This record gives sequence, structure tokens and C-alpha cells, in this order.
Amino acid sequence: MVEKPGFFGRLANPSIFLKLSGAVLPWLTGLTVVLMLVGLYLVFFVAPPDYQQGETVKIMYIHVPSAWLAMMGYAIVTVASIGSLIWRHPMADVAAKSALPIGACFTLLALITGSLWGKPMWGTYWVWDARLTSVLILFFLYLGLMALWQAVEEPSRAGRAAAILAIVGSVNLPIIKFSVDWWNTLHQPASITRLDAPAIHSSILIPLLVMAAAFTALFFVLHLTAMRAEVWRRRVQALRLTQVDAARAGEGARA
Amino acid sequence: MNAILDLGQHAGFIWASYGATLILLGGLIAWIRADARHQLRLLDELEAQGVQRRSARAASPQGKRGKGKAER
Amino acid sequence: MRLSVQDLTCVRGGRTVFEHLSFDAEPGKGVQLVGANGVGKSSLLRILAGFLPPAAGTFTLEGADEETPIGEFCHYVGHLNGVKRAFTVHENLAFWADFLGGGEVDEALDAFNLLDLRDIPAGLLSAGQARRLGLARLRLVERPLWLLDEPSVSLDEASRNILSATIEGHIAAGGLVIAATHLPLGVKFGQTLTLGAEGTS
Amino acid sequence: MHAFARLVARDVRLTLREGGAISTALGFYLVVVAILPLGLGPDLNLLSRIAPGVLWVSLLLAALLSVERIFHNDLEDGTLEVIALGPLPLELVAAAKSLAHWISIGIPLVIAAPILALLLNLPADAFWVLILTMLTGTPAISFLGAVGAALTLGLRRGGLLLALLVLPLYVPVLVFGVSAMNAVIVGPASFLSSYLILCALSLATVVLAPLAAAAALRLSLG
Repeated sequence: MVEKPGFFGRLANPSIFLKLSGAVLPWLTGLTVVLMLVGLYLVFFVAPPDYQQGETVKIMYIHVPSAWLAMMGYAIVTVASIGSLIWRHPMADVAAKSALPIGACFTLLALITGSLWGKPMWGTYWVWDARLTSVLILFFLYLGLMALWQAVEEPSRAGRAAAILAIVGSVNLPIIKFSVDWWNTLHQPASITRLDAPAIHSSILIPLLVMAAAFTALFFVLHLTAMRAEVWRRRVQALRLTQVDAARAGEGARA
Repeated sequence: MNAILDLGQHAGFIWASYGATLILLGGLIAWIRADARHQLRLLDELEAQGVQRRSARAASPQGKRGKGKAER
Repeated sequence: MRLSVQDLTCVRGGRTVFEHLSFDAEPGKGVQLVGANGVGKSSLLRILAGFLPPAAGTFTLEGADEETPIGEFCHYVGHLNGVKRAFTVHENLAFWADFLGGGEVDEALDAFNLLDLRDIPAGLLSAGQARRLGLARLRLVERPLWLLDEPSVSLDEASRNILSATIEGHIAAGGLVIAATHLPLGVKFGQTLTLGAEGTS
Repeated sequence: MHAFARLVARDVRLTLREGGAISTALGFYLVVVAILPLGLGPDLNLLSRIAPGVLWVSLLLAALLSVERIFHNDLEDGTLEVIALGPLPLELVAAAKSLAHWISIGIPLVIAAPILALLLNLPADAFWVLILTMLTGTPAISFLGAVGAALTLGLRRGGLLLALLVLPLYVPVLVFGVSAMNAVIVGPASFLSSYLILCALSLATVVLAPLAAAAALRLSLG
């Protein structure tokens, strides 16, 4: 009995994925541009300055969304890794591998904007705030995964090795977050306030949500594009292999 | 329009972080799009040379170039 | 105990090494694997040992209970000898006897005339002697299926005779042997399986 | 269980006989602890304040150096293939080899720690907690390191990659190990809370890490 493949089942076939993503991408890109423009307009023209930090609160509108996407990116990689390890879903490897550089970029962005926000707030570029530190370690996990993908030549083995590491990483991430919080409270000099979003008043919340939506839409546009590129890269690889085989067969016939 | 001009005495940091966002995300967007185009071009070249994927060849033994252009 | 392989397909590094391979290995009739380099002789042996998951197809060892993995019913001798250089010849084999679950160490050493090298660190052995030490594992715990990948490499004439006698003894006792080899082993194999020419012969 | 014990005994005997691994790990540990005061200055009370952190971080790095060896040698000489065909499932093989690494490398490092603590002017009443926390934390280091070793098995520059993969995973053990020591030395927080979490971490790692290591081993055997 071949049960009808569910949504993810049908997605397993790269050609169907390419067709679907091809249809969705233009709309999603349009949505991203609209959201980004609306968000930026709200941030620069509507959102009031914070009573404490003044205008520097504007940095929060990119810092917080990119930190969220750093986490979401790793969640996507973990889910895709489980899909690839347990259900051997062929597109899962593609999804996990292509999400890594994007997630890493957003993590890096969260770190940069976090430190640029820290300078006016506390006078230092890097403050060992619990959340910033966890994002830094998350960045190392991303680097480790990307390095592992590079280090293993054979794509299917690389996929499974990276999937194992991603799952081990995702099990450890909450523990790391917990231990960094613990470490932070132990060494908490009273002066440093937590890097928290100030009181969420709707005039600040709405631009933040719009920016978050814009960033998320951008993430998916990039992720779908990167997945398509990965599917094509694997097809190019397969074609090159057949070329090599054909050439070898040719030589065999002539020899 | 004056809201943009006086971003307070830390305007430098605000522009720096938005600048960093622009550079980083812009670079990421450019790199991913370029990579996608590059892979597609390679795929077209290989297909133009009549190199067939095994599954395509199996699907059409009479040697026609696969089942038309590979799904884009 | 009979090994039956149905429609086995092996893919390594994105390339199909062989596909739709089916054959049966009968007790009392060894199988010799022949074929050019790269047709997948080693890959087939590694699939049967359980190291490499096949892309498609199945293989079953009739008469063996289902739960225990097939690996525990076979001796696998690959290109490497599985010998620790820091341990002496005796210690190496004693560990295997202990770990794999039994067997007379000195008797196995004697069978491959390694007894006089008994207390020499394996690091000092020549290639041929080390190979014999690797093969001596076959004489330890009794396992029905022998998977041998170029077993006679770097063996001299005398050692090759010992090897072929051992293999024939195992076949005569109703064991299964699948040996991939280029050099003649001096063993009358009941079946020859040529890979690369559409899988079965 | 017999095969498990035999495998652990073989590995420990092998490491002792080869000796190289232990001396490099101990030597590295000594050099790192000795060189840090040269960088940070001879001020004794500064050193005694950072002693727990320095001792722990150097221990992590020293253990990391020797962790790659857990599977590499056995893969190279074909022993791993024969062990994989043994009666022991790969999960227990990974656990046995990690345990052997802890016994043969982890414990010597823990024994060396108090001696090196003298270099850093660690307060006298903190020596017992140094040994206790390190004895509790080093199993997690060996078992997590084994996962990294299994993942980078057979890769060319596996050693470097191993450090990048495994060090972030060592953060919890480091944090709770050092905070348990600081609880005794400096003391606002209670020793027991940090130490019990460290025990929990080690126990969880000892149980879960072999699963990941075995899955990674299956990849490199294939």
C-alpha cells in the first residue's frame, strides 16, 4: 500500500519543490520589500524616542529581530536535521545546509548591533550580558556546522554528520543558555542593566513587530533561494559524475 | 523630515548599526542570488551538452535529451 | 545456514557502484568475487558485514535468528589487519578471543605458524606476518559467514597454502565464504560472481 | 558486560603502554597553566582569584588534545571494524572507549590539577573542591569529546575541527565546575547547588553522548 505522500512527502521530490518555490518566491519577495519599507518608515518617522535611551532605541528594531531569526534559523536546521536523519527526507539535507549561512549571518548581525547598542548604553562595545553571550555561543555552533559540512567530501555523509551535530547542539543549547544565565547572575555587577527591550508601549511594539515580520520574510526568501541553488548544485554534481562515467566508459571501449 | 536629522548625540551608532545591517544582509542577498544564478547557468551548460541525468536517461531510452528541460 | 541476496544496489559518493545484484551463497560452496577495480567488490563485502547500508535491496542469512545483526555471524577480513602495534602477537589475539567470545589463541597462532612470534610486539612484524595475525582471527570463535577482501595479499607461498587450507576446511564444514581476490587462492570455489557485467553470472 | 569490560581494559592498557597520549596531555596542561601567569603577571592574589577558571580551561584544552585519539587509531589499523562486528552494540563500544579515555587521560589530569594549583596560589581550603569538581566534570569532557572525535573521524584536518565543534558544548561543564569552586572560595552562592547541577550534567552526558557518537561512527564505517 503506497500511502499518498503528505505535503512533506510530495516536497521530497526536488522538481516539485522547485516548481512550488518558483511560484511562491516572487510573491514572498514582494511582501518582504513592502514589509521592510513600512517597517523602516515606522521606525524612523513614527516611533517615539525612548525616555531613557533616546533615539538609540532605534538599534533595537534590528537587534531584536535578528536575534530571533538567529534562534529560528537554528530551530529550522534542527528540524531539518531530524527530518534527514530519521525520515531520510532528501530535501531535509538541502534545507539544513542552505539555512546555515543565513542563520549565521543573522546571528552575526545580532552580535554587531548588540555591541553597537552597548557602546552608547554602557560605554563598552562588548558586555558579557547573558543573552549576548548565548548568541555568541550559538554563532560558534553555526560555524562548527558549516565547517563540518565543508570538511566531509561525500555529500550524504556530510549531511548525516552535520545532522547529528545539529541535534546534539540543539539539545545542549538550552543547557548552555541556562549555564550562561547562571554564570551571569553570579558575576552580575549591579551597574550593568540587562540588555532588555525597554517598556513595550504599542508605539514601540508595532514597528518592532513589522520589522520582525520583514526580517522573517527576508529569511525565507533567502532560504528558498539558497535551497533552489543547492538543488541545482547537486544536479550539476550528478551530471558531472555521469560525464566522468561516460568518459571512462568511452576510454574503456577504446582501450 | 527633521526626525531623521537629529538622532541625538548617539546618531553615529544608529547609522553604524543600520549600515552594518545593510552591508551584511545586502552582501548575503547578493551572494545567495549570485550562487543560484551560477548553479543554474552551470546546469544549463551541462544540459546543452546533452549530458543526461541517469533518471532522465532511464525515462527516455531512445536517447532524447531527457524529459525536456530540467524543472526550473 | 544460507545467504540470499536480492536486488542489492550500492551507491557511494553519489555514484551507483552496482545495482540489482542477486545471488545465493550455499553452505559447502564458496563464492569467489571477481571484477575490475572499482566495480564494488569491497563495497559488497562491507554491505554484507553491515558497515555500509545498501541503497536498495535486501540480504538475509537464512537460519540465523532475526534480532542479532548479521555482523555477529561473520568474520570480516578487510585490507587492514586489525592489529595493535603496541601489543604482542599473543595479546592481540587473546583480546580478540576474549572480545569476540571464545577460541583457542595458541591453537590459532599455531595454525598460521605464528607461535614462535608469540611474544613479539606486533609493530615489529613484517607485512606478511601481520596479515597472518589478522587472518588468525578466523580460527578463533566459530562464525558461519566469512567475508574476505583480498585475503592473500602480501602472503608468501607457504602462508597462502595455510590460508587456502583454512578456507577449504571452513567450506567443507558447511560454512559460507565470500572472497574477493585477484590472486588465485588455490581454493575450489563452487560459484564465481563477476561484478560489473550486469551483476549476476 | 564482559566484552565491555574487556574493551575498556584493552584501551586503558593500550594508552598506558603507549604512554605518549598521557604525557602529552599532562605536559600540555602544565605548560598552559605555567604560561598564563607569564601573561597575566605574578600578582598572587590576582592569580588565586582566577585559579579555578585557569585550571578548568587548561584542563578542557588538555583533554581536547587527546580526545581525537579515541577512535582514530582503531579506525586506522582496522580494529574498529572488527570491534563493530563484536557482540557489543556500537553505543556501548563508544561508551567503553570514552570511559577508557576518562580513566587513562581524565584521571591523570585531575591528579595533576592540585599540583598545578600550587603554581596559581589556589587557597588551601579549595583543593578538595578542585579535585571533587574535576572528578565529576571530566567524564562529561571525555564523553562529549568522543562525539566530536566520531564526527571528525577520517577527516584530514579533523583535530582543528574537533575543537571548534566540542568547545561550545563544554561551556556548561566549565561554568558549573568553576562556580562550584568559587562558591567555596569566594562564597555568596551555595556550593551544593552548582555541584549537583555539574553531577547532573555529567550523568546526562555519559548516558546520551554515546548515542550520538555511535551514530557518527556508523557514518565513518560505511
